[in-house]
Amino acid sequence: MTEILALDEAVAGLVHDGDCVALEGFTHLIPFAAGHELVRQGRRELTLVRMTPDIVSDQLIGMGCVRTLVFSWGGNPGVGSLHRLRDALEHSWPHPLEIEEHSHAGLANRYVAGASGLPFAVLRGDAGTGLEGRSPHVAEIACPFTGERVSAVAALHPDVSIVHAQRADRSGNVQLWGITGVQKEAVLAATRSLVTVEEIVDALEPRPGATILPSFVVSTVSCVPGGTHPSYATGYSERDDAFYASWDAISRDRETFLAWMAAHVLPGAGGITP
Amino acid sequence: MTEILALDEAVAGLVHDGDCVALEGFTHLIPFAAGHELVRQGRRELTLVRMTPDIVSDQLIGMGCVRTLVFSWGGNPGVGSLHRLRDALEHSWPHPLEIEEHSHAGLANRYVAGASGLPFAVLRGDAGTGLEGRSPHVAEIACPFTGERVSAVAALHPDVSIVHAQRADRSGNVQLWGITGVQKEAVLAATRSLVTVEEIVDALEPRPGATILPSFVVSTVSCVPGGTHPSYATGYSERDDAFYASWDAISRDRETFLAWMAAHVLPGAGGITP
Amino acid sequence: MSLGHATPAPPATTDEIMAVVAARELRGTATCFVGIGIPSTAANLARRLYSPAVVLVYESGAIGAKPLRLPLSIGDGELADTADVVVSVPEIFNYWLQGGRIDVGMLGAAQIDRFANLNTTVIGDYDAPRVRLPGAGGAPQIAASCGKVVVVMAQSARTFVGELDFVTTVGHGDGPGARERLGLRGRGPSVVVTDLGVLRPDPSSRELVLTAVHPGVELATAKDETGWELRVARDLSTTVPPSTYELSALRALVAEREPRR
Amino acid sequence: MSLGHATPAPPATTDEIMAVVAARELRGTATCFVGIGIPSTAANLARRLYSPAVVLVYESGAIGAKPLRLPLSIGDGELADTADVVVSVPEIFNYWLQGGRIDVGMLGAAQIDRFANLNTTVIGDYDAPRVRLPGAGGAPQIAASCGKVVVVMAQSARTFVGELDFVTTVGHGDGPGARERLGLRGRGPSVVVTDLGVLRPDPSSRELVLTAVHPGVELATAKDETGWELRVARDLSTTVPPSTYELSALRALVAEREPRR
Repeated sequence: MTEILALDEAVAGLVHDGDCVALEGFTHLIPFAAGHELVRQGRRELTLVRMTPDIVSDQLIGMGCVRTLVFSWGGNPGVGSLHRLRDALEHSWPHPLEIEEHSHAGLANRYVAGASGLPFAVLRGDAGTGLEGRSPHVAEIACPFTGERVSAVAALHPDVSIVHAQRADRSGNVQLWGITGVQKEAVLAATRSLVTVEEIVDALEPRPGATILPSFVVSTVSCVPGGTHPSYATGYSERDDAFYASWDAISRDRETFLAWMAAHVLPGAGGITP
Repeated sequence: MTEILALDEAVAGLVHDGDCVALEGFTHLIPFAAGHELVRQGRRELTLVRMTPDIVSDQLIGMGCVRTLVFSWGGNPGVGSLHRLRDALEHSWPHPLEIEEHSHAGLANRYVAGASGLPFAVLRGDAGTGLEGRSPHVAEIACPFTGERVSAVAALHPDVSIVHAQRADRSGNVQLWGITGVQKEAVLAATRSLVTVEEIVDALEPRPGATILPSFVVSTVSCVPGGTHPSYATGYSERDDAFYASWDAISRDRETFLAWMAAHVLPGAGGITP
Repeated sequence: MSLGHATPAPPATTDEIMAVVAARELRGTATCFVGIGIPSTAANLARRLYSPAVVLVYESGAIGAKPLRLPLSIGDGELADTADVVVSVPEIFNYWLQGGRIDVGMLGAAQIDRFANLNTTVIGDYDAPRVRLPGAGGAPQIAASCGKVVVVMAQSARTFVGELDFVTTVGHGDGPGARERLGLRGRGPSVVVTDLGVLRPDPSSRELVLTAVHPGVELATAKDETGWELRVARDLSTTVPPSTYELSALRALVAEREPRR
Repeated sequence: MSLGHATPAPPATTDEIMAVVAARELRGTATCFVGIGIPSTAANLARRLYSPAVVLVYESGAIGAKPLRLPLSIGDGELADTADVVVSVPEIFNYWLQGGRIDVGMLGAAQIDRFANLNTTVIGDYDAPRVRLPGAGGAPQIAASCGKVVVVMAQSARTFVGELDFVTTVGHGDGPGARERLGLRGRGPSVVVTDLGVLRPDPSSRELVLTAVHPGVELATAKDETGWELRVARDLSTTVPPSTYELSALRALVAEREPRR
C-alpha cells in the first residue's frame, strides 16, 4: 500500500501550497532533507506543525514557506534563539507569521486525539498561564464523575505528516528506534504520510525499543541516507552539535542566511553538509 | 525502592480483605501463582478487576474470595464458559457476586485514565448497547469543539495490581515482552503493585518489544518460576491448552472443583501441575 | 489398467461451509480485525487463498499476525511471534481500531436480530441470567469502527431471535439512520454467514434478507430456523459449494492445530 | 623537605556555584525531571555526589538516563543510550509526569516574579514581542505535577521582575491557595537558586524570601538585582562554598562535554 519514491517526487505528490504539514522528530530523526525539498519546491502558505521547531523550521520560515506555525517550544537546543523565527515574529520578515502555541503536553495530546479517531483529548493543561485562551483548540472541560475541571485539546489532523526513520522494508513497513518522540501519533493522525529512511532493507530485524509503522498507514517512503543531518539517526549517525552551534551566526543576519540557503539547499546547491 | 519477597510474604503484605485487586495478563503472563496465594491466604470481599477473567478468576470466585468482579470478557478462551463464574451469577454460589461490566475499550481506558493521573478518559464507547447506564463509571460527554457526544470512563485506581513478567533485575526493574496487554497501565494506575517473575537477573538485556516497569513504580517483586501456568511466558513456557480444555470438566461440578482446589492449590497441596 | 479416480474427499461439514463462505467475503480486504473461533479460521483461510497481503489484527495487540497454526485464543503466542508488531491493548483499541484503520471486522454471537444487532452477554434476564455468556470484549467497538462487519454464526430459532435478551453490539440498530444517530462510523454488518445460508441487510430498510442458501438446504428450513418473518431475496441463489481447493486448504489449516510438543 | 601544599584550584564561577547549590537541593531525591542547561548539569552532579540512585527523567522520553557526558539537548543520543527505558513523548507527559510519579522538577526561566511564576515565552507584548523566547515546552506541566520544583536562574533586575511579561508557568500564582484553586497537584517551587543566593517561598504568604547569599555577595546587591521589594530571612545565612570535592566533580562532568569523535 506504500509507494516508494524519490524524495522530490514524493514531496511533489504529497504536499501542496496551503497544506497543514507536520514535521516531527524530537531532536532525534528530524526530517531535514524533506524540509529542504519543501524549500526547493517553493511551497507557500503552509501551516507547519512541529512540537520543537528548530533549524529546519527556521529555514522554512526564513524562506517564506510558512504562514502559520503550530508549536510548543521553538529554539536552537543548548545554543539559543531561532533568529529567522524571531525575525518573522519581531519584524514580520520575510512576511508576517501567525503562531498557535501550546505546551508540549497540549500539542502531543492533540496528535494523540487525532491518532485515536477522537474529536478531543483530555489533560491537566495550562491552568493559570498566559497560554489559556490563546488557542481555539484548547478548552476547559468538567469531569462528569468528580466535577474537576481539566483541559480538552482538539484533535489535530495534518494533511501530511513527514518523519525520518532508520529503516523500511520493501513493502513500506517502517522501523525507528532510540528517541521515538511523537512520530507514531503524527503519522496516525495525518491524512497522508511521508517517511524518509536511512536505508530500505529486505526484512526488518527486530530491535529493542523500536516503533513499527505498518505499511498500511504509510503513504510514501523515500530512501534518503543522512536525510536527518544535522540531527541524527541512532545507529547511523551522531548529532552534528557543531553545526547547531554554527547556525546561530548563519541565521542571525538575513543576507548570510539567504546566501547559505542558496549555497546549500536551493536547486543547484551542493547539499547541506558544510 | 522495590522489595524482593517470597510470594506468601508479598501477598500478605500487599493485599487485604476488601481491597480492589487487579490481576492482569491478556491470555499471556496471567499471574496464576499469585491468584492461588490469594486463595491460600483466604482473602475475602475482594473487588477483582480483570479485563479477561478466565481460570484464575473462576478459581477465586469459586473459593469465595470475590465480592465484586469488574471485567469486560469472561470465558475460557476457545473452550467455553467459566462454570464457577456462571454458578455465582446464575445461582449465587458460593455467595452472590456483584459485577461491573465494560467493553474491552472501556475498561482499558479506565486503566489509562488512572495511569495518567486524570479523573477520566474519553473513547467511542458503547452507544446504543445494553451496557449503557449499567456502570456508574461510564458517562456521556460532549466535545467542547464539535459538540459530538462520546463516552467518558472514570479513572480506575486499584489498591493493588498484580502481574507476571519474564524478568526483573535485583533493584526491581521489570521486563516483559510478547503480548504485553494492559499490564503497564494496571501497575501505573494502582496504589501498590506486585510483579511475579520467571527469574531475577543481574542485568536486563534489552529485548525487542519489551515493556519496562522501572523499580520506582514496582512495590514488590517475587520470583515465581512457572507462576503463570497454565498461561505462558514467552521465552520460558508455552500455553497449556490441554489444561484449559480440562478445566471445563473440573469446574463444571462444585464438588469436583473443590476437590481439585484442595488437591492442587490449598495449603499442603501438591501444586497446580496436574 | 485404469486411470483410477482419486477417492473424493468427504463432503464439507456445516462449519467448513461457514468458514469457506466467510473467507470468500474477505476477498480484497486489506486489514481485518479477527475474533477467535470460526472468524479466525475464515480470516486465516482468506489470507492463504484470496488475500495473501491481508493484515490480520487481533485484540491482544498483534498486528499483521501470520499464524502457521490456528490460535486457540486471541492471545496465543503464535500470533505475537508472527506479527509485524505487537502493541498494548489500550493502543490496539485507541489508535488502531477506534482510529478507523481496519476495513473488516469478523464477529460471532449467541443471538442476532433482524437488524444484525448481536448478543454475547446473557440469555434471560441480565440480573437473573438463565445463561451467562462471556460479555462484550471488543465487539461493540469492532462493530462501531471497522469499515464493515462480517458476522459468522449458526442459524436456529434459538440464535436468530425476534428480540435480543441483551444488545451487546449494535449492528443496524432499529433500522435506517440508527448508526448515524449513534455516531457509529463504520458501515456495520454487511453480511451474515450461517450454516444454512447467507443474509445481507436490505440497503434501504437495513433488515437482513436471505440472499443464498447452502447446497441441500431447503428455504423452508432457513425460515423455520429464524425467529422472525424472514425476508428472502427475489433472486435467492444457492451457495457455490466449497471447491476441492478451498476444502483441502481449510482442512490443512485446521490439521495444523495440534497440541504443542 | 617539606609537605608541599597542592596548588588550590581556581575559585568557583557563579555558574559553578549555582550548579553545586542546586545539586545539593536534590539530596535524597528519587526521581527528577530535568530540563537542559544548568538544571541538567546540577541533576547529573547530584547523581554523582549525593543521590547515585536518582532516576533522571527527560521530556524526550528517557527514563533513568545516566549520561557520561552532559547532553547539549534533551534529545541527546547519550540520554537514550544510557536510559533504563525510552518511552514516547505523549507517554512521558501523560503516564509519567502527569501521573504524579516525579519528585522534583528542575526549571530555568528568563523572568521570575515574587511568587516564583516563570516566563519563558516573550519579553514585551505577546503580539509585538521585543524578544521572542522559546515558549512553554514541558515547563507548565513540570511545575504542575512534580512533587516540588527547583528553579535555577541568574538574578538581575531584568530577570527578577515585579510583573512578568507573560506567565508561561505557574509557581505560586498570586499567593496562598492559588495552586489549589488552579488544581495544580505538586507543591510548586520550593527553592530558587541564583548566582547571588538562595530564595525560598514563605510558608504562609508564598512570596520568595532570600534565605542565603553566596560567599562575597552583598545583601544590597541581591536587593538591587531584584525588581520588587525583596524580603530577607531574619536568619539570612551565607552559602557554604563549593568544596574541592564538589568543584572537581563538577569540572570533571563539564570537561566530558567535548565534541564527538
